[in-house]
Amino acid sequence: QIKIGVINSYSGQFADTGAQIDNGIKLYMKQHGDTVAGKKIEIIRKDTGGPNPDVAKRLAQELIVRDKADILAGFTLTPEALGAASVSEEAKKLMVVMNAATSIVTTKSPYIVRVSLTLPQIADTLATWAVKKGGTKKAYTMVSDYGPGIDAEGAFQKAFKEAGGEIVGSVRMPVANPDFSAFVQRAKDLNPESIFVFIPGGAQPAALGKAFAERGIDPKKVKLLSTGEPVDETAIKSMGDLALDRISAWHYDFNHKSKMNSDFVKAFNAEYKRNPDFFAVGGYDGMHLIYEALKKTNGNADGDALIAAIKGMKWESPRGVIWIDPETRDVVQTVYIRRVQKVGNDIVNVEFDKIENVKDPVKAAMKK
Amino acid sequence: MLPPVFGVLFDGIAYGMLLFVLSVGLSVTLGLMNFVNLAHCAFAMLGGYLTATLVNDFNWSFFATLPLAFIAAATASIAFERVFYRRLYRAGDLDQVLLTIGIAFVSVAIAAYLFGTAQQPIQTPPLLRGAIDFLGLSLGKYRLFLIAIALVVTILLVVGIEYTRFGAQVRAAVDNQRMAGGLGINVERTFAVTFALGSGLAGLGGALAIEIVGLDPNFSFIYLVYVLIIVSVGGLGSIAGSLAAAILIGVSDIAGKYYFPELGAFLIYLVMVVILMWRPSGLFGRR
Amino acid sequence: MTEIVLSTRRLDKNFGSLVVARNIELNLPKGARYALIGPNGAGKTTLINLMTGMLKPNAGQIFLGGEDVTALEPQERVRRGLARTFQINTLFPGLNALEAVTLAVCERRNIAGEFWRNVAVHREAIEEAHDILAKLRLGDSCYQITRELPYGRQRLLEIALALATKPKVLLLDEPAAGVPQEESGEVFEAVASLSDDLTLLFIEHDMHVVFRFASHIIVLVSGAIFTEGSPAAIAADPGVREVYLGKRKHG
Amino acid sequence: MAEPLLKLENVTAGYGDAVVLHGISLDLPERGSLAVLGRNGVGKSTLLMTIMGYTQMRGGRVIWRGQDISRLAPNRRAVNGIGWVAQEREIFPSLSVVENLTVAARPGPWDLDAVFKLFPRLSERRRNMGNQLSGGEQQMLATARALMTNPALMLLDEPFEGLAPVIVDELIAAMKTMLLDRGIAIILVEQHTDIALELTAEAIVLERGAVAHRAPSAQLQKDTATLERLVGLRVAATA
Amino acid sequence: MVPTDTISAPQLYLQSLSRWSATEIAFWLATLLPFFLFPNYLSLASQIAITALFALSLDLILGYAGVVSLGHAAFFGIGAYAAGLFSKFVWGEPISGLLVAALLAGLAGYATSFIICRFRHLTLIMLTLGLGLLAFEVANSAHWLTGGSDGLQGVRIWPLFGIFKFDLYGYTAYSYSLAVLFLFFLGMRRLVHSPFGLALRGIRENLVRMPAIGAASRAHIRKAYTIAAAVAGIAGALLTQTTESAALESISFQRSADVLVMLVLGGAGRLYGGLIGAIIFMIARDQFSGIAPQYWYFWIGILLIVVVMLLPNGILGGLSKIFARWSRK
Ligand SMILES: Nc1ncnc2c1ncn2[C@@H]1O[C@H](COP(=O)(O)OP(=O)(O)OP(=O)(O)O)[C@@H](O)[C@H]1O
Ligand SMILES: Nc1ncnc2c1ncn2[C@@H]1O[C@H](COP(=O)(O)OP(=O)(O)OP(=O)(O)O)[C@@H](O)[C@H]1O
Ligand SMILES: [Mg+2]
Ligand SMILES: [Mg+2]
Repeated sequence: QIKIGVINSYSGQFADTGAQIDNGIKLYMKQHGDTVAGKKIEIIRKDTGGPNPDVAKRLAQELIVRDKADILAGFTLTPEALGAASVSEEAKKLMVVMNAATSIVTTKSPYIVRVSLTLPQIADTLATWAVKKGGTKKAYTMVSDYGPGIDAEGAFQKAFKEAGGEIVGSVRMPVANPDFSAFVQRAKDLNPESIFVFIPGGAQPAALGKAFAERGIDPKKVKLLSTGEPVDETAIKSMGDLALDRISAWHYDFNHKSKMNSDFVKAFNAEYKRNPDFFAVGGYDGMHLIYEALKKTNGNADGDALIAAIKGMKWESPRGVIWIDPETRDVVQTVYIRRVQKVGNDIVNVEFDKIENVKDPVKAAMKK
Repeated sequence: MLPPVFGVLFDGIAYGMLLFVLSVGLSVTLGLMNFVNLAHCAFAMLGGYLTATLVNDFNWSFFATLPLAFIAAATASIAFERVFYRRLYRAGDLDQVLLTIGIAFVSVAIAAYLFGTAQQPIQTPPLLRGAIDFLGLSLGKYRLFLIAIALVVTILLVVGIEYTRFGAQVRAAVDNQRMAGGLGINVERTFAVTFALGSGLAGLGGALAIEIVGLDPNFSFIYLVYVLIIVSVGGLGSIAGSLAAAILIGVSDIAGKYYFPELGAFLIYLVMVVILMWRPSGLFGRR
Repeated sequence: MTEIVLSTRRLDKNFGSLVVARNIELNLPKGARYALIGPNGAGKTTLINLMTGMLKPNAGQIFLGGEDVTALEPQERVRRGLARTFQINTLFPGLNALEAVTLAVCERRNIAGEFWRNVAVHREAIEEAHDILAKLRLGDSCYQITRELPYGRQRLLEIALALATKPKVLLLDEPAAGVPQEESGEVFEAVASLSDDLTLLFIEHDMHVVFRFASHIIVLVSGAIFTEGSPAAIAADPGVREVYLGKRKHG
Repeated sequence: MAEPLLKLENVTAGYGDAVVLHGISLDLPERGSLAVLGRNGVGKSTLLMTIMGYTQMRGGRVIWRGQDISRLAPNRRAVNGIGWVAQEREIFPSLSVVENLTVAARPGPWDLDAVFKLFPRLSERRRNMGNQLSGGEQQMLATARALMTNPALMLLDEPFEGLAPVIVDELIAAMKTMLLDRGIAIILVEQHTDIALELTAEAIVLERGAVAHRAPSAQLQKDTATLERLVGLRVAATA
Repeated sequence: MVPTDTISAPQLYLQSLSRWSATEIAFWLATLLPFFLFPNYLSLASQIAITALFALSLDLILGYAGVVSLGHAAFFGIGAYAAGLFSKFVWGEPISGLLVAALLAGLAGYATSFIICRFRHLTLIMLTLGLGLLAFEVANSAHWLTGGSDGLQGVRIWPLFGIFKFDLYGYTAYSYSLAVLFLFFLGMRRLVHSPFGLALRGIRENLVRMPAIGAASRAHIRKAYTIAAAVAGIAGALLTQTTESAALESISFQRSADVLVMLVLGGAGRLYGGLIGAIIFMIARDQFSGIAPQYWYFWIGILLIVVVMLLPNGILGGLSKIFARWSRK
């Protein structure tokens, strides 16, 4: 028997992220059975209630000490992953990060592997694409004033400038911010060619989108660039036509066209009455990684054995082919460039360009 | 063409109105009744989910759901009042805090169970979408709608509570329940009605807020701080005070974010701290 | 002439348009037993509030033992020997009488900031507190929580708290209201007997008490001193009769 | 015999577990007046509060116009015609003087004009908030407020406390008219025995929560020995 | 009842209030049980001890002086970051880290106490809330120092006394936290029964009367607030040291609110209120979220509601009332 301790934010502000990761995990187990290499897989869920590294660390300790967990997984938020990292190192247990997207996470313990994304991976790619192919040389950036936002801002600006673009201004917005009109007005005053946005998912994307529309910023004239969250499914739904023509770079959308994905989406919908998102796919791929690694080690859940097994592992995920960089244990994947469009009666993100085999640019730069 | 400062002013007032509709109910329960109702936003959430469900799943008109949001929250609150709140009117603030936080917790769990943890987007009617152009300013229609509602609610409440015998009875009962009862005031009924009114307004506020701040189970907690700020800055027991506070906070928040974005997150709290230090009982407070 | 311990100079106070103190000049000699009377709302309590610093005057000064205390905080004045009681009970509802008075004694002895030792080690302070309570016949109810004391006992506790500050000047705001007449006499006697040097100014509407204990009476009307004099002179003053005493027989 | 207005049958009551009143019985006819005397803490205020319904009844019954009201909520009792002036006045601080008066007013001969005539001082301070009044003004307001409910029975807990002698005179006169012309019954708790006995027809003296003596007021007034024994008052010496 | 005929009776009476009872001794002995009975729960136990210390510090100002604070986590957070930064930039010795944290949090408490002591009621609550939120925003924007929302990186704590390493099982963490908690509890117990404790209760009962008995209540409040801040700082430092992490959450409104709820749940104004509240709340949360990680707050909510309805004034307040009634019969 193998126990996987899943640490997530199941309650509080980030409850939905935890729920979706969980859905991904459950769906994978439903499809692939709960026995691998002759061992029964048991999931133990723990709730951190939010970005609490101390709680995450305690839960990780308890999972290992009390519940005798063999593998740690989950981690919606970077602080959670960072809190548990030292435990995985000390206990020599595989730790599968299914979301937390700050670059440094995987460097904190040799037993960490990430299957989700790193923010710079997206922001950097988008910036380069915007200058080279997107036809914009002047950008304004708007990000939420917290770790991931600052990360995204840094990555975007750096890559944008390196590609020959110019950053005309930037603003960091409070994390809890119900009204964006002032920030949008500021951006508008500078009349930029494009605006890059990073804000966490939830209620804000729609609010920001509506603020753009109210201020008369037309995505047809001013390119609105962003990562995936600001144009996620609920945001688009609530914005309606106002979302049309917004451009984003992201690694997964439920509209991705592939057989694997359409099966996945169908199964997911049947089970949970909603569409999967990148959290769900993170959970799903994380489980795949664990299953495959266990098959390779023949059910040996020892941390070193598992880590050796996952290095370089490559597989087809609903988002396309992804693989684990053996040096950084970080995910390498395709970044899609999408535009919000009307397809039939639905308003959805449509992929129209892609950049393959994107590694985390931060760790790549560090190596140089 | 009007200079941008008018735009900022308009946005600020409109933002203030959002805060106002969310908090005016608390201004009734906490301000008038002195009941520390931290479950306020739970009643708002109830209104919100009702509206979202009716609009999304039953294709109701958004406008038609608004009175229902009020009624539903008011009705639910009467039940709560009977079972829980009533027994705590005389208890200390701290017991009230504990009870209402408990209720808020439960509401979050129930909402998550019934509606899931995802956001509940709603599409407002076309009438309220987009903006109208006024001397070069683009005024969001929904914001104009909010301003109108806030003004109507304020006038109704000020007239209905602050200048009537009913209002005086509420205040009397809050000041001294024993004496109020001893004079023949039906304290229980007075409180129940006031409470239903406050919660109904919360429900209405919740329904109106979805368009701007969205709706998920955590709604019960996220806006609690803002709501408390408005009520305390306005002054306990004063509806007009809440309105003034909402405008002040809204305008200074928007203006701050526009002119000094670095201070964005600080400003609302700074304004509150400064005002409360200058006028401890709030702008219009009488106690 | 004896030494003046408390005096006011041209004290003015108004609430909006309502004048509650108008050019008040007051001199309390050491050991005096002064009564302050006047119609309801004349400004008697306000005057006490001004003298003790609970209200700030619009103009004028207050001297305590020759020192100008107008700008001092209330507790500073208490520490200089100016104590008061409240017309409407202002007690510590959740403490018992012993604790409350012990607290006042500790404050006076400057040990109330001591957080590293048990109160019980301060035997003298506790006994002093208990003595005061016993003198006011609160000895047996001193372990009862204040909230549950009958009103009359609470009135006595008001006085006990003031006494615990060992005042030189004591301002009593209707101390006997709610206490049976005979007992109120005893209260006054107990207070007066504490020390010959204690200067007393009391507000009272019970003329039995006033005429029995006051050596001098000040009549306040509409915020200004109407007249003052010996009890006999005041009792006979037709003006005072008309505005305050009424037709009944007093004293 | 006519139905008494108020009748207490063997009432035992107190606060929580503490029993303060022990087996009190009394009755008060329509338009009657009763003085309640006794030392501090014997339970005079508790008796009034029990009639209002604010204590825990342990036994006995309170009967109002023939109906058992022992279980009736205080506000129902007030509406039925019992007015209460509490010992600590309990003015509503966040209401103005006028609001204090009108908040629970019920129609009848006592209206704003009437009470302002009785207490002109209140009329001068009509815009003040309840907590911006002098002690005596609050006392007037407490009495006036109870009058505004136009009760059939007034429970008065030391209503003269803190009032200037002239006002006391006027209030006494007003109470006499109240009793004689308006037909309001009163139960008066008072430390000033002479005033209490002058105003009332009957008197009871409480001792440790029980009725120790009962007599017509006029008779008790002369019975200095009993008064001295039970109330502790040397009437002759001080009056 | 205490006899009143001997002179020292009142003194005896006051002394009797501070006597150790058998229940108390049993309580503290029971805190050792986790070592034997639940060795797998030691890290939880250590976080409970830390939270209990935090609640104890809040009790001093809230329960005793009536100063309701919704921003107490500011001091907890200052302590947490102080200890973290100290270990990162100076050295990782834990005891000195605690002292530094106490000093910094105490200083911050002292500075803000000048504002706090001038207000009451809702105004005070909102001011503490505002100051707490401002502290949070400062910590968030001082990204370069605090690590912002990712939390502080690079906290390394040396073994306690150079011997006891902070182990995975939490033996050291719990022993250390429990010892610190007990020490400060003893101090608190002293304080509560001291003249100063009496003065604080006086302030809680009637602030208006205090100046009239010559009390400088503001100075008292400032002092209590400073002490409470320092103790909260120590609690924060303990959390950092036992988990080798410090995060924004330690300064958040949520933490302020949680500790308030725990204290009220246990019974404010009672020495053991914070401790009992922290124990019950945290164990309940752990157990409920073990059962249903997504819905545990449903059960917590029910717990709070039930406690308020059945045991007003917190668990201890309610129990003591029931006990008093029962013993009177
Ligand atoms: N805060 C205030 N604002 C406005 N008016 C006030 C305030 N406090 C007191 N007053 C008014 O000031 C006047 C004087 O009040 P004060 O309490 O000094 O009277 P007093 O002489 O003590 O009367 P009493 O004998 O009834 O106690 C009163 O008419 C009262 O209504
Ligand atoms: N809230 C209370 N809880 C418990 N006991 C109380 C409470 N209020 C009063 N008592 C007790 O009830 C008894 C009677 O008090 P009550 O106030 O009725 O006396 P009283 O005759 O009105 O005295 P006074 O002349 O001082 O007004 C006293 O022993 C008192 O201690
Ligand atoms: Mg007075
Ligand atoms: Mg009484």
